[in-house]
Amino acid sequence: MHTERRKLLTIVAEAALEQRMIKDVERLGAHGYTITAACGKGSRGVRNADWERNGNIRMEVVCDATTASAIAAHLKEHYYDNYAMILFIGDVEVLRPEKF
Amino acid sequence: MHTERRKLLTIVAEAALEQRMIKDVERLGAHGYTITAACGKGSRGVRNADWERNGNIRMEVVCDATTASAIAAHLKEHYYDNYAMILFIGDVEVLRPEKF
Amino acid sequence: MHTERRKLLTIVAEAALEQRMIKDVERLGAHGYTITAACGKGSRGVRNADWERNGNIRMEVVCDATTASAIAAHLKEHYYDNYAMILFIGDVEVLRPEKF
Amino acid sequence: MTLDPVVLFFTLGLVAGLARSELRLPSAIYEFLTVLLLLAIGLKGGVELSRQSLGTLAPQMLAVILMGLILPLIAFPLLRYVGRLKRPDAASIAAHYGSVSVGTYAVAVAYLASQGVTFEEYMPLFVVLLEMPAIVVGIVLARGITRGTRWAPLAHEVFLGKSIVLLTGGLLIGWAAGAEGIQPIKGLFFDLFKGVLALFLLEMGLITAGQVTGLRRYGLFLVVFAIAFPMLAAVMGAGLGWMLGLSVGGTAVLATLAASASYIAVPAAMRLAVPEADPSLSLAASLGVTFPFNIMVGIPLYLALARSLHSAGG
Amino acid sequence: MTLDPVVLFFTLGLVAGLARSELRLPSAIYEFLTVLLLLAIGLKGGVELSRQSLGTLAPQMLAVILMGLILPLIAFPLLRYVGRLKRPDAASIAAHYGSVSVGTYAVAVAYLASQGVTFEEYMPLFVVLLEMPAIVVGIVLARGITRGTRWAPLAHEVFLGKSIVLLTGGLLIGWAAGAEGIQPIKGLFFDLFKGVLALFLLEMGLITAGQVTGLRRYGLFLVVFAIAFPMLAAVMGAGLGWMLGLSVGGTAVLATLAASASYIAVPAAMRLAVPEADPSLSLAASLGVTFPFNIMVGIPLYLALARSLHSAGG
Amino acid sequence: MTLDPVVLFFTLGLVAGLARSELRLPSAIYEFLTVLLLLAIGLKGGVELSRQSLGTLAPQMLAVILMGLILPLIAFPLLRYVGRLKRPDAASIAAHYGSVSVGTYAVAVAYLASQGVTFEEYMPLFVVLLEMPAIVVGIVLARGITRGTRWAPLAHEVFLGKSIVLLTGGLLIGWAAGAEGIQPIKGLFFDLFKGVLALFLLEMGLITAGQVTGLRRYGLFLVVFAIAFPMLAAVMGAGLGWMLGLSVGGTAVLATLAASASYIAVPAAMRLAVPEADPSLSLAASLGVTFPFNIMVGIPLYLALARSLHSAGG
Ligand SMILES: Nc1ncnc2c1ncn2[C@@H]1O[C@H](COP(=O)(O)O)[C@@H](O)[C@H]1O
Ligand SMILES: Nc1ncnc2c1ncn2[C@@H]1O[C@H](COP(=O)(O)O)[C@@H](O)[C@H]1O
Ligand SMILES: Nc1ncnc2c1ncn2[C@@H]1O[C@H](COP(=O)(O)O)[C@@H](O)[C@H]1O
Ligand code: NA
Ligand code: NA
Ligand code: NA
Repeated sequence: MHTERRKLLTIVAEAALEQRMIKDVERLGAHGYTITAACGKGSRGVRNADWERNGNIRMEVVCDATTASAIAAHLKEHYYDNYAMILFIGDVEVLRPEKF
Repeated sequence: MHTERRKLLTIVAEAALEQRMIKDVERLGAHGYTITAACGKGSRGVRNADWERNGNIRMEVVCDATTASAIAAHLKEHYYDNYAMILFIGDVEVLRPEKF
Repeated sequence: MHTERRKLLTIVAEAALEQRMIKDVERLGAHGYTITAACGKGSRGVRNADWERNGNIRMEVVCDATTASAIAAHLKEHYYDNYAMILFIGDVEVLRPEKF
Repeated sequence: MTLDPVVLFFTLGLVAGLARSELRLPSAIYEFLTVLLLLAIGLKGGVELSRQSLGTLAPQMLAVILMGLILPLIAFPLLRYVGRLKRPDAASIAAHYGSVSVGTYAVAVAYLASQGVTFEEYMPLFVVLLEMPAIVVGIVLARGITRGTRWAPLAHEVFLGKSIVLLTGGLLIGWAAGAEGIQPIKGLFFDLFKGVLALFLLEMGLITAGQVTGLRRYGLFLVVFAIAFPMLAAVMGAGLGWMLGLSVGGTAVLATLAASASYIAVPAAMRLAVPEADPSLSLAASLGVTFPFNIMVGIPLYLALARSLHSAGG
Repeated sequence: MTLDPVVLFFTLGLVAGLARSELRLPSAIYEFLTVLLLLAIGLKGGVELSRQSLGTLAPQMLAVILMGLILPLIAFPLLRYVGRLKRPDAASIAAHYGSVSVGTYAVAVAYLASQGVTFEEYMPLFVVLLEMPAIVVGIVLARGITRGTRWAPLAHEVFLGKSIVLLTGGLLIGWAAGAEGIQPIKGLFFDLFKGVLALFLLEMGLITAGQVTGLRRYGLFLVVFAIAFPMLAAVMGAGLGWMLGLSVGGTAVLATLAASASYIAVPAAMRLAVPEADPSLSLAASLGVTFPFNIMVGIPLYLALARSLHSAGG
Repeated sequence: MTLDPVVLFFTLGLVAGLARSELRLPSAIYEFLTVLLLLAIGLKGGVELSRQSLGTLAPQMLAVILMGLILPLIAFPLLRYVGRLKRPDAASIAAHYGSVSVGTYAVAVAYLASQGVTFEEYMPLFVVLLEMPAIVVGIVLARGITRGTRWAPLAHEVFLGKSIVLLTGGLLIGWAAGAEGIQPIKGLFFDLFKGVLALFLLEMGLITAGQVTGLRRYGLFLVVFAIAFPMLAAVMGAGLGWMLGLSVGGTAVLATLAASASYIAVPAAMRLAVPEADPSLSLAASLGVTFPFNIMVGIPLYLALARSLHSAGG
């Protein structure tokens, strides 16, 4: 079965950023995204969802390498200083390259 | 510490498919699966969980390459045309190869 | 944009272990972690969250290779015999290596 | 025509949703409210049922099921040939409109109460009876009888779906426990009913807002159908209620059931049996247009209709 | 022996679950109902407690704790030598049956109310006292006293677990606020109690169904034990209640507490302290057999037992 | 000064949280309770509003808004120059304290009721009016007017945030439906109010415990400010209430509103508009110190203050 390589960009950030991150990734060329609720801990301390929007979201974007680094660069520039956020990029195989 | 390579197959699809996807992956040889609730957006528009079964599920299956492509092929054939679904495959190291 | 390689360690285990796993990964050198609620099935049967702490958690840790295998070894030794748990390790690129 | 206060909560949700407010009820709470409404409606019906004889009910039940079979048969050609919709879409939408919406039923009950109009309280039985038949018709319309549909999983999906299980369960418990047996649990199920309905409608308003925005894509026909067909169906429902000798209130409720379109049981069943039908199309119609129309405009009309029928028919 | 309406909700859940219905209450709602039940039970007990003197309570409290220590010591040999279970499994199950189930207590209270039988309302105090001792015994049985168990995290797990915190908290608040202090919050905690219990039992039925299907694996002995031991324990509990001079209702409640098996506090504690014990084994017994047996058959039996004891003992 | 029973639930949560109990209400339930409280408060206010003439309200409304603008202007210099906090932190905290906490308002209402003190029941209107102004001031203090803030998304965030939408929606519905229109839904919104508040406070206690542990990091000044400033603000609020000719109860409520610090609307807005401000700093103060201080110590003080003012002012 024929597959092609794409990048899987995973972003974990504070839930308050959800709407803005969605706008950003779509504007920067992602054809879709998947979000799950998450909690966790990092340099900005513990973040858990059990009150208001104090939790994290975990966003995944499957896209080509250029889009991935464009998004990564944008997020780093706009959010890293003031918001709880990390991101990492991995390699994945997809069936319908045209979708991503 | 000795590890072995396996495939990590990740499927994001509309929640209505959950039971059928579980049946499928088990029948096709997966020894287990992990499911998390998700929302997202793709070619079939926004899908969020805040009413009935309108959300997505995110299913992960760790298995060998053959099983992975068998599942991928099956899902593509049966669901891609009429359902919201994507899948992607990555490489992972596992400790107990016999489990997967 | 400059990135560096790190390991992405993913652990799926029964929710009852959450607090102990958090203690363990931090003690073994992880700088953070991300947790999402999950359900699933494996050699110890179906685990779903719809009652008490009968569900699973899915923990992700981005760290260097040594930390990853240290955590993996520790978890294998202490929990594999008596608890529902799997783990797998993948490769990811990160922007701020100093964080992980 | 004054709005029942509960409907104001729907309006609040609708306005907030259209204004893109972040307001949302957690899905767990929406589920909780649905469960409470379904059980409360079932229980009320069951208590009343224990006072009825099957002899008087049987003919009414048959007539109601018949209506559930006929309505989609009328809707289908309109959708297929007037609206030029693809066959599976036309069949799926027909099934939605042949079936019923419990939320709409609940608003009708609240409205009649606020108007001091009584009705045959065993009517939740009809709600249960009306969910299923239209689904079968819809599937046959989409597939034809020839091509084998796998009915087993489907029957399972529908009969064991949340709404039928809770309504039927409530009916049976209410019927078994009777009026005084239910007393100890009326605090949760009956005293809170209207408040729970108000919250439920708040969320429905938010959900509807999401559908409305999608409507543009589907063009005028769908909107017209989603308003015109319910009124047509209401006339049939009212007529049937009158022929069955139901009270004015009962006639209005049956008209409302005929006019209401499903947005829970049927979408799930269609997704399973007619996957090639676009689910957003039928939801936009039933949730985005018909549900708000019925609870804000339709129900009072249907009561007026029932009144005139009865005064005419003497 | 007529079923209390709330038990019908359990039956509904059980049947729906066995029929593989998709029906489920969201876990957040299940949590919510549990919190409401635990607080309501605690509050009721606390209000009554404020009317009691420690002098009269102290001996009863000691006797009840003693019962909690003895019950698992009787259960263990049966499980280990008659049932041939592995040592950790036998010890873990013994702990489950020495401890109590708040859900079962709630059903007993509802049943006595529907039968017009009164009881010592400070009994939630006994529920709290009975949760802990059996856990300690179970751990010692599994490990022996020699091998050091890390007790600190364990005590934390149990004493600060949801059920003890909410029961004790409720007791203290009820005790501090007294009957009229509680008035303003009785709308939520007391007027809704039976309705909340009904919903809780609906979900318990669904959960039980999941356990029942797993029972086959564990063979007949476990099923027999899960019915026979509660009845034996009930006799001891009733006897103790009678010796302590409790009313008929109080005797029946203590019998029920003895007969009930934990499915919240103990499983969590055992997972932590005796991980090699198979949790699905003890849950299958306590949730899959004992809980349904107690609420559907046991409780009425235990009341009858209490009655005969008192009429005999005069 | 006896604690209102609902406050005992806060204490329970606080103690359980500090003892690291696993107890937690699911976030969906916390959301649910918040929605119920906001709507109930809005509805009560709206019903009363329908009895008032705009003529009498307008001046009071203006005065209250003015207070919302002045309070942060007093807080800022204290935080910036006495506390030596960074500009954005000082501005953000000032905004928190200029705005209001609905939870604190609810406790004040419950306390007055338990003390048999009446007040102007349209006061929820003031809660709505007080949420916004301090936010604007805070942003200007952080940014200066020169540097263009993107106000549009911000206004959207605040005006369409959960709390303002539900309070305003409740006010409008209560105003439109009037006292008898609300009757059918009072079961859920009014009869359960104090119970819902009790559960809400239980969770608030658990949350507060989490904040308290973080307090150490921020040093003494923040703690002192979080107690002293509310008392100062309360004096101003009481004075204003007295000048506006409010009743003793109304004066106490306005003092409470002035003393309360936001922990819902403002944090969200500040995160958006002043991201460089450390959110944990302002939450530690408003949730970790001010909220518990107000509900356990402050509110009774503010009532006493209002009483003496009125007896003095005759
Ligand atoms: N090393 C890590 N591994 C996995 N997740 C992390 C790691 N560091 C941070 N996170 C996640 O990213 C969120 C924000 O990180 P930070 O900005 O460092 O507070 C945290 O709340 C965690 O959920
Ligand atoms: N490029 C993408 N990256 C991540 N997730 C995606 C992407 N495209 C689609 N998805 C997810 O897959 C679901 C179904 O996709 P679709 O069938 O394209 O609507 C969406 O609701 C998303 O949750
Ligand atoms: N092959 C697999 N692929 C994905 N997840 C798995 C797999 N096997 C087990 N899991 C997850 O790990 C949990 C514990 O596995 P086990 O210890 O085998 O019961 C299961 O409940 C699943 O959520
Ligand atoms: Na219909
Ligand atoms: Na017991
Ligand atoms: Na204030």
